[in-house]
Amino acid sequence: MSGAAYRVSAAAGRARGRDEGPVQETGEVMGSRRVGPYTLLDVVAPHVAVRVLPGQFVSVAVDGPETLLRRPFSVSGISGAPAGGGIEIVFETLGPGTVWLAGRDRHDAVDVVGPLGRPFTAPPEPAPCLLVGGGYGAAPLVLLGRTLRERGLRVDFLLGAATQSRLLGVMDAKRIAGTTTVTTEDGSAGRAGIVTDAMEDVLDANGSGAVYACGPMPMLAAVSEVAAGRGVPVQVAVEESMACGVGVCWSCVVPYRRDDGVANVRACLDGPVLDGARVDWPTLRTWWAGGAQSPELTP
Amino acid sequence: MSGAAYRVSAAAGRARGRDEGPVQETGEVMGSRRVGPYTLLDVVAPHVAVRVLPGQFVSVAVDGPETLLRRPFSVSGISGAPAGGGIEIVFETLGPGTVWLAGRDRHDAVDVVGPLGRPFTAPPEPAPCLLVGGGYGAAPLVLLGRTLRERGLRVDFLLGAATQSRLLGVMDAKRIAGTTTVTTEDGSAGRAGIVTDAMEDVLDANGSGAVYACGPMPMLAAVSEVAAGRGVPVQVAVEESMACGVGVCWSCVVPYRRDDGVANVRACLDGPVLDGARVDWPTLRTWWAGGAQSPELTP
Amino acid sequence: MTSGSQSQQVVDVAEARPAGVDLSVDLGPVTLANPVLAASGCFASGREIDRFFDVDRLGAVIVKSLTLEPRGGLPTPRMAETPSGMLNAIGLQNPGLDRWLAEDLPWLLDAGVPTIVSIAGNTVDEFGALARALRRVRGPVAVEANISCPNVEDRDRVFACRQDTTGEAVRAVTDVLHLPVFAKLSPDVPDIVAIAEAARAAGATGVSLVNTLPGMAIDVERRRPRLAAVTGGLSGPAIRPVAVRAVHQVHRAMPLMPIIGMGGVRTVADVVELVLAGASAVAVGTATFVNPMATLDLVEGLPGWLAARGHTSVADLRGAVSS
Amino acid sequence: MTSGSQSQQVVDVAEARPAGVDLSVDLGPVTLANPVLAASGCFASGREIDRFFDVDRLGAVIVKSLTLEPRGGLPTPRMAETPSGMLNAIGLQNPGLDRWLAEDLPWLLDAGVPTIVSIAGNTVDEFGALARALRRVRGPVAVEANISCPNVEDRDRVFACRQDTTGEAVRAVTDVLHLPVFAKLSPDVPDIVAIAEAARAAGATGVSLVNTLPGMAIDVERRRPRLAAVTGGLSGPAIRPVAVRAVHQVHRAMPLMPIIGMGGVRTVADVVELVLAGASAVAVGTATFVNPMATLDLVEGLPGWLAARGHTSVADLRGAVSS
Ligand SMILES: Cc1cc2nc3c(=O)[nH]c(=O)nc-3n(C[C@H](O)[C@H](O)[C@H](O)COP(=O)(O)OP(=O)(O)OC[C@H]3O[C@@H](n4cnc5c(N)ncnc54)[C@H](O)[C@@H]3O)c2cc1C
Ligand SMILES: Cc1cc2nc3c(=O)[nH]c(=O)nc-3n(C[C@H](O)[C@H](O)[C@H](O)COP(=O)(O)OP(=O)(O)OC[C@H]3O[C@@H](n4cnc5c(N)ncnc54)[C@H](O)[C@@H]3O)c2cc1C
Ligand SMILES: Cc1cc2nc3c(=O)[nH]c(=O)nc-3n(C[C@H](O)[C@H](O)[C@H](O)COP(=O)(O)O)c2cc1C
Ligand SMILES: Cc1cc2nc3c(=O)[nH]c(=O)nc-3n(C[C@H](O)[C@H](O)[C@H](O)COP(=O)(O)O)c2cc1C
Ligand code: FES
Ligand code: FES
Repeated sequence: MSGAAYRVSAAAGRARGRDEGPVQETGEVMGSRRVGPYTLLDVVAPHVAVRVLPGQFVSVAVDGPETLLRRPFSVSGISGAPAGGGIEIVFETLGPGTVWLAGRDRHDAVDVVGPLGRPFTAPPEPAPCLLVGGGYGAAPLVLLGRTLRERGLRVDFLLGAATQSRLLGVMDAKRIAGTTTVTTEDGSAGRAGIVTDAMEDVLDANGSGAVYACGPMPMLAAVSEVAAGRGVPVQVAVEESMACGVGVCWSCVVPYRRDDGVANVRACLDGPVLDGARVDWPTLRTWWAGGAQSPELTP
Repeated sequence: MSGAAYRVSAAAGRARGRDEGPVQETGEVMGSRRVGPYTLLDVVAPHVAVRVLPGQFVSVAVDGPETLLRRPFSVSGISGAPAGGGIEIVFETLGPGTVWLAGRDRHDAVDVVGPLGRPFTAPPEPAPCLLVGGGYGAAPLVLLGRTLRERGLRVDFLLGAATQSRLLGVMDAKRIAGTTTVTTEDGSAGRAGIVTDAMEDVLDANGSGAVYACGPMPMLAAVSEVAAGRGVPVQVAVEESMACGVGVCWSCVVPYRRDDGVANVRACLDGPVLDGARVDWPTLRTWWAGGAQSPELTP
Repeated sequence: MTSGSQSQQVVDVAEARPAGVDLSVDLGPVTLANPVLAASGCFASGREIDRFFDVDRLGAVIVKSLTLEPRGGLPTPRMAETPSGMLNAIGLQNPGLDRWLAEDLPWLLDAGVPTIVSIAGNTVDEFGALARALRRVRGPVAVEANISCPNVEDRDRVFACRQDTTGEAVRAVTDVLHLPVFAKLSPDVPDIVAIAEAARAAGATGVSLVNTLPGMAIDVERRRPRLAAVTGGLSGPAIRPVAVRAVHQVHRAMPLMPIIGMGGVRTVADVVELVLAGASAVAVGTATFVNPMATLDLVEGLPGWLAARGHTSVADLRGAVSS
Repeated sequence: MTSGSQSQQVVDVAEARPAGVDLSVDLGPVTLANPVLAASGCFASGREIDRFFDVDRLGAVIVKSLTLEPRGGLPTPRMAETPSGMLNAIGLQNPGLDRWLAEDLPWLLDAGVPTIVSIAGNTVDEFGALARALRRVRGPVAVEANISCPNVEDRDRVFACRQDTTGEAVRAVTDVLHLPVFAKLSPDVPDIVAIAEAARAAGATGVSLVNTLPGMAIDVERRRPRLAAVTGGLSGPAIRPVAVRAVHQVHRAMPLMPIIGMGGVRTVADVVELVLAGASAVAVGTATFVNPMATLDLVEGLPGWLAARGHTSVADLRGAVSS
């Protein structure tokens, strides 16, 4: 079951929704290519493309036996002119949904809902920005980097992955960035280690006044803590398993310090971009360890 | 969910099973064409093809959201040489399974189990044979007609459908048969009416000594009663909704007079070809009318 | 509905509304413009989906179950996909009845959305307290008492698993409220009719059938439950046959009692299936996750489906399955 | 096994059996060569599937439930496909215990197939009579008492819906038989652990979890139930989360009691999921309809799956989900 299965129109660029905010659109695949272990899919979906901002995501209906729910992906790029505009997503093939998506050919229809969630925001005062990506987490950062550059801000990249082939966006980063630092856990490229091993040095070198991060949640926790430790504002794009992506199921929550207490906020609606200094990483770590119940939270 | 989804090999002609009896084989589509409202699919499946006899069927794994079970289809023809042999099926697109099958292209893999069930048998004494088909029920009769002709028997065809476009196999019948009589309910081709309206005349004209029928169950009931009324042996290929097709679920039963009483026999294993004079049509009619419970039956 | 963004983009599957098809349905004393409702817990505050379409197009919205105190809910992962279904263990995260009354209800009423308030208590007394808090509230058309939630006074077994606890919880609500009350039942009981009868006897106007089925899934690679809470509720098309059966059984036993049917509805034919089984109205949960436009698609698709088959009223089809 | 047709055609997915993976499992006193069983009612006499492969490759075959008298079963249609599942209403068509003992059991024993005899009574007395008829029968390794069938003495509600009727039916069997007895339970009860405890207290060696869920589907075009019997049992992948949950709950409560797990198993990962939840062995029903080779595929695929993850014994994984 999927939206696509009972959607009537396969014509690109027909959207359902309002003039503002997210729409549901039957997009058309313009191309697909391999990038190391990832697949980059270019989908013509002009109503989504014209609305999307860096850090937002789309949710895509996938077909196939036993799959039911949409799959969320960060928008990694905008292709074509806005009028016939496309969106790019980059993903790893993990399970049935991404396998199905990776098998889409040019002109195939894909049902997209987006743009979803809150985007990254520019620093309130102009400042050099450090963009920290882990694995496919680099996807939204390239789009963000371009936007920040357009605003005349200095951008530096720090990209990490388990091994060289899993690094994403290094070439794009080099085109945009003042400096691009790479780490791999196995040392196959750049500095051996994880991004936070390099982060203090990179911050020192560039005097960054804002950190943006996307990648695995434990990485976001570590990056947030390093940034917060230095008093540098940090925005993180979190990832939680999502049933709806549009804010109605409450499956995707992240414990978050608000002025009135810690609340479980929805990653898909209040995020995915959150203030890394306000995410309640200690509680999240107990969740990842299993066992622990939710603390008493403000709803 | 379907067998195809977790079958590893897509190479044609690899079968799993025994030297005799049905096998499971990943076939390869050689071609597909429209025949009026029907689709004819030619599938290379040599292990099935070499075993199949007229009246037997195959069950095909279909893919797609929410479909679970295989779909049964009569084998309507054998294509190619036995060594690279293919089977043909002709079907109407009704629901998700047949829609999926109709969308298969050349070289696509389809997972086939067959041949299944008991075939038609030649008359014990040489005699002219009347083959009565309704709608896509003509499918197995063409194959049967050819086989009977090869044995030197005279074959006559009586083919009916609701309207001209739904007649199947008329051209093939004309090539094989002594006479081919056509009926349509709306009179758009041949005699106006249903096959049994013409059946007495056709029997009189050709002196048929054996009747073979395939088509909707109410038609089989009527044909069986006409034949039985004249003391002509009649074999019918019945159709019941089937979960397994291989005799293990008992969903496909037909009440049938055996020497020791009426038993619910399995259409997929003891049929689909049954002695039309032994099928308990009165009980079936109460079933079709809904409401009625099964009579006390011998198991 | 929300200012300035009324206009719809090109709508590709909207069918022209055939003249002469009456979609209105009655839930006891309440008449709804159409039988398509949003199911509790699957539509948040209403504003989220109003970003896609005017949610006053729906027959009604059943809001997420509200408790006396705010609830933060359970840790993540809170959901897991299963064959044609999903498991959820949200833990009734909600702002609490008071804050909902202050912050969310006014928006729904302003937008003209027929609102059914779902309430969930830990104890019979809590159901009473929730009902009392709703007593002077104007606007909602009905209350759904979610009695398929754990009863802390009965080893955390759900109220709806027994006739006596069903009756007590429902009575606590119907005793103080004048609004129609629907008791939301759990399908995993041996005799759903007996439970529905107990709800009815305790003053419920009708019942809502069905809540999710208890289920579990395991990540076999990590050998961990897929849900932080270990077990959760199964919803989606997988459970539709269970919902159809429950609605049919209860409708046969009490043909006059209104029933809100739900469980796995996705297509117009699924809506009709539940109506034929005996549902007065049909709520849609998981399908909204799959497609935010799902409920609107059903509202727009239903008249054409009915008209094509010569039906002039959806209410006429209620319970019209032969058997 | 059947004469002259032992040789297999090219087998495309058989994995070489990795050395050193122990597939054997215990069902109480009985040791089976592997944990993959055929579920009752989904494998007929055994001969039908033996046309595809040697059925003695399976851990055991649980035969279709046998009654005292032969049964003709229900009218057709007896099955309906549903999302990731199917409904069936066969009505326990079977030749009766006597004829099965005379005609089918000898073949199974001859073929070397470990056989579990499933019996179903209309009354407690019938369970006793079935057990007595099995008393002197040599060959079967265990008995499965299908107590999730209707009890004509209790308004046709299934025995397994209450602790007392569960206990009585099981006791009627365990009192006369020395074979291990597994009570087959229905999942749609509010407290499956209590029912399993009642079966255990009545002398059952273990339990089989789960039977089908009651369900219904309607042909919306013809406004008729899709099953002649109106309602039927839901099986297949759709119900797997319910089975995993039931097995997990019962195993947590009674970790030493053997459990035959079943419900929606299709892949090797599904077998492992039920074992992690607490199943000692896993029975496969609907998947055999989808693919006659399904059970063999699981027997052949399991060692490779385990070896690839460094496991040397399937029994070690029993109940090994963290939580
Ligand atoms: C806001 C957001 C943005 C995302 N952006 C990207 C992206 O740009 N590129 C990309 O490759 N992926 C991205 N993901 C993750 C992506 O959605 C999942 O990889 C995808 O849904 C897996 O679907 P599947 O059917 O292939 O695998 P499934 O069978 O659903 O899952 C396969 C494996 O991945 C795990 N998994 C599934 N969903 C998630 C998730 N949300 N987070 C972590 N693990 C998960 C499962 O537990 C399982 O082990 C994003 C997720 C979110 C929530
Ligand atoms: C032994 C046998 C041989 C068959 N041979 C052929 C054939 O040669 N050509 C052909 O077109 N069809 C044949 N059929 C019927 C064919 O199997 C069904 O049309 C097919 O399964 C429909 O699948 P679906 O997913 O497209 O539709 P579904 O959604 O499964 O069904 C669509 C509609 O068809 C009805 N239907 C489904 N299965 C059957 C059935 N077995 N009998 C009657 N109605 C059914 C359903 O009730 C529904 O109304 C045969 C059936 C059997 C049992
Ligand atoms: C994520 C989620 C949250 C739910 N929350 C509630 C709830 O708060 N109260 C309630 O009565 N039902 C709740 N339900 C149950 C639904 O209202 C509905 O009964 C069930 O999901 C079956 O319908 P569906 O298959 O259309 O989703 C929830 C279901 C889901 C999937
Ligand atoms: C067609 C069919 C017939 C069945 N007959 C029986 C039966 O006679 N006795 C029994 O105990 N269970 C019977 N069952 C239930 C299965 O043994 C099994 O418990 C259930 O189908 C869940 O497993 P599955 O999802 O793998 O099919 C039957 C199931 C089906 C689908
Ligand atoms: S995914 Fe549903 S609320 Fe976020
Ligand atoms: S279809 Fe299963 S026994 Fe015939």
